[in-house]
Amino acid sequence: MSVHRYRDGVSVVELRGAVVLLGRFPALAGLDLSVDVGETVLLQGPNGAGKTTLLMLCAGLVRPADGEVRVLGHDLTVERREVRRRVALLRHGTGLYEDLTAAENIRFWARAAGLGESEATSRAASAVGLLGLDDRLLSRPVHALSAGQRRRTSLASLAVRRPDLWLLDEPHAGLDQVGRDAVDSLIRDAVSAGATVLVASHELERVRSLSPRVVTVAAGVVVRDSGRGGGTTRPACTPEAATGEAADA
Amino acid sequence: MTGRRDTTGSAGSRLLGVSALVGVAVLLLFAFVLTDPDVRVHPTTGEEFGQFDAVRLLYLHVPMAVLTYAAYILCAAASVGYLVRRTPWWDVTAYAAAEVGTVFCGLVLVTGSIWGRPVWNTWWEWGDVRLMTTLVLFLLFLGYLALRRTTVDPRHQARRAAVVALVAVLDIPLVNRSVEWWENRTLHQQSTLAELKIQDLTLFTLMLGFVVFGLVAAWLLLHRFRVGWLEQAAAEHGVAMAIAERHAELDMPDVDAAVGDAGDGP
Amino acid sequence: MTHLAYLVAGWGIALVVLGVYGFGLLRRGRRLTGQVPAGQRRWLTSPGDDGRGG
Amino acid sequence: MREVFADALLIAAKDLRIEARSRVLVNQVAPFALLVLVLFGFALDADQRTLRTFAPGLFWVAVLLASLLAVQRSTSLEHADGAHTGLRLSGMAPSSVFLGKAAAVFVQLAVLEVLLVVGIVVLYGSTIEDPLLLVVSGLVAGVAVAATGTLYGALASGLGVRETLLPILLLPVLAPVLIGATRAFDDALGAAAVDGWAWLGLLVVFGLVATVLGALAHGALIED
Repeated sequence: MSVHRYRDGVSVVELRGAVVLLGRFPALAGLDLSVDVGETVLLQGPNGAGKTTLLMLCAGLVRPADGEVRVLGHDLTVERREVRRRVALLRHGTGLYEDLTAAENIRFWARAAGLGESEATSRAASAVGLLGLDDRLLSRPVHALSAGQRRRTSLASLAVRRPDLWLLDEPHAGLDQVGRDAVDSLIRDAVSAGATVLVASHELERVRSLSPRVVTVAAGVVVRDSGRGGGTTRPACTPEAATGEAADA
Repeated sequence: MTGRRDTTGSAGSRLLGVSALVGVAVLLLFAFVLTDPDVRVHPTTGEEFGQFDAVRLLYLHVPMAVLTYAAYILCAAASVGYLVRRTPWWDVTAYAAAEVGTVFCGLVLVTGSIWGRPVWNTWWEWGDVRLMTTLVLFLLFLGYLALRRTTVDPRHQARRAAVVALVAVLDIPLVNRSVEWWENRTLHQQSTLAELKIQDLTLFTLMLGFVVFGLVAAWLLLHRFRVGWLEQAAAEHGVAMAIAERHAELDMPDVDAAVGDAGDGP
Repeated sequence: MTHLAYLVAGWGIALVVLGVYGFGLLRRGRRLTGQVPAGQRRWLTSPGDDGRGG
Repeated sequence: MREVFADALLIAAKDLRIEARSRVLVNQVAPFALLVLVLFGFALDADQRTLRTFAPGLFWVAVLLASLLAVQRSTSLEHADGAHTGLRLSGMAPSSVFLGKAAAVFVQLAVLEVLLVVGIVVLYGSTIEDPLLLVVSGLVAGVAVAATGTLYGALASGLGVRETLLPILLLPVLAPVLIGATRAFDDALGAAAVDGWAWLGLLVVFGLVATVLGALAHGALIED
């Protein structure tokens, strides 16, 4: 079942002094972060701290202006296409086509990931089951679905790709209990299959049940890091401005 | 060398600027005083005909037209350079060439129209190949400059602009072909000089026009490049300061509160 | 001189526009130099003009 | 290479299926194009002889204006809910995405052209003298417009001003297509004595250049 093609213990995400500019604004201002295979990392921090940009960077969607950035063993300043194929990114947009049905969307994204007919069908079936989507719901066009149903459809369209790295931006926001449970089971399933998960979320209690490592981001740098396993505090590599804070934790 | 440091001038550019200004003065002298008007005598009727003094627009219009095309070709070449090398130097060069080229192109259209009125008896001639090609080129590069003025990540913009410049210049032969076949007529001299009563001095003045407007274009290009380079440098400087500002945000008291419990809503 | 109005218009517009554009470039440059540290104004770092001060 | 075309087919099928469901072309773009024909009729004083003479040009102006809407719709499909991010993460070659989206726009333009030919025959009284030339030049010009439009749609995408920027970027580039296709139709509709087949060559060259350049440049435009 495991789909990753690198040795255990190798960093999936390895950022040193990463700077990302949105226009002229440094959304990430020299961020350091190292994530190992199979970890579940919760990114927390105030709005505008750079959490979403960090996820975009890890997906290979934005180019670092400075720093060293390696994801899944690839240097993102050079090779991003290979990384992109192996990550799944959930953002505020669902990435679905409104006029197609949920089933058609999931199928399209499976085929777009390069899967053949039969492979696409079987993977779609298992993703649909995992997220609790039934046939009645699958045959409706996306514009006739509720926000929670769309989110689950969107996650299913990502799950068919069996990514090595999940990047989830506020996956629980605006969902009912069914939806939240579906997200949690998806994350557990991904981790048990050997994938790595980065979740940016404000819903700490929800994500804590997955016993993640908690990384706090503020002003484009990491200011606090609970370390692997979620228990111990380890000093984060941050500029002087931040070290005082990290020690307080 | 004045040693002033608050301008985009340098010793070289000042020399260039002064020669361009002197050149314009000399060119005016040649174009208006030393050369004769175009007056030809009909071999049988003895009637006088020709462009008379309107021919003096030749020394202005033709060099600028050639320089327009040169500037746009430079722009396309620099755009290719940018797409290959991806360094700001090429991007700034392409932008500078496009802007200077468009100023020249606009003037070519205006002076051409002014020249056409007395000589062709019309302000505008649909179907004239060079006129229509130049007009389409002008419109294409207005689009290019509009794209340049949209606010977007500078790297995206450089790439988009490079593609637009490339398409624009590749489009030119097609526009030219299509207009040529469209209305098989042109009012432009087949060879500009063949029809005129050519004197050595006319030819010399035209060549002088090429040199002088070439100097003017070079000076404009140099300064436009430096302005573009400064814009980039200023932006980079601004980014360094913005990063410092972001780090300073961490010292502010409200960040600590927000970090402490991040449950401050979506 | 025949066609004087056309000549004045043609040459006048061309020279005025080029002059205004060139002057505008100088002003834009002047405004921008203030925002850039001297070391990055590369055309000023020629020998004997080391870019200090400003 | 086969993969590129398979992926392009996937994208085109997806876009056309969306069109089949949403009917934006049928309900909005086609009526707009016909409306343009009617407005020309009003503006040119409803003299059918004049209209017949100018029918080829009016036809292609209507196609170009409608193509702006079709291209904008094609790009907004991807940008409405972040699907373009998914395409970038899918691992598909950017040229596949370009070819697929251009193909879908082309099919829609072809349908539109059929409607507009009926429109000029009925409204302007045009007669079809050379059906083969009409079809071939209509299709080739459609390829040229679809490829160029898709390239510029990608170029203007993600900009806040894309609705206003797209026309001023796209229409001047298409000037040779307008001239060439109009002349070919002049011949095919017997509106003017020109050699329409000669013009087809120009359209073919334009279509080829636009398609190849678009497929090559699309990657540079949609990458980060």
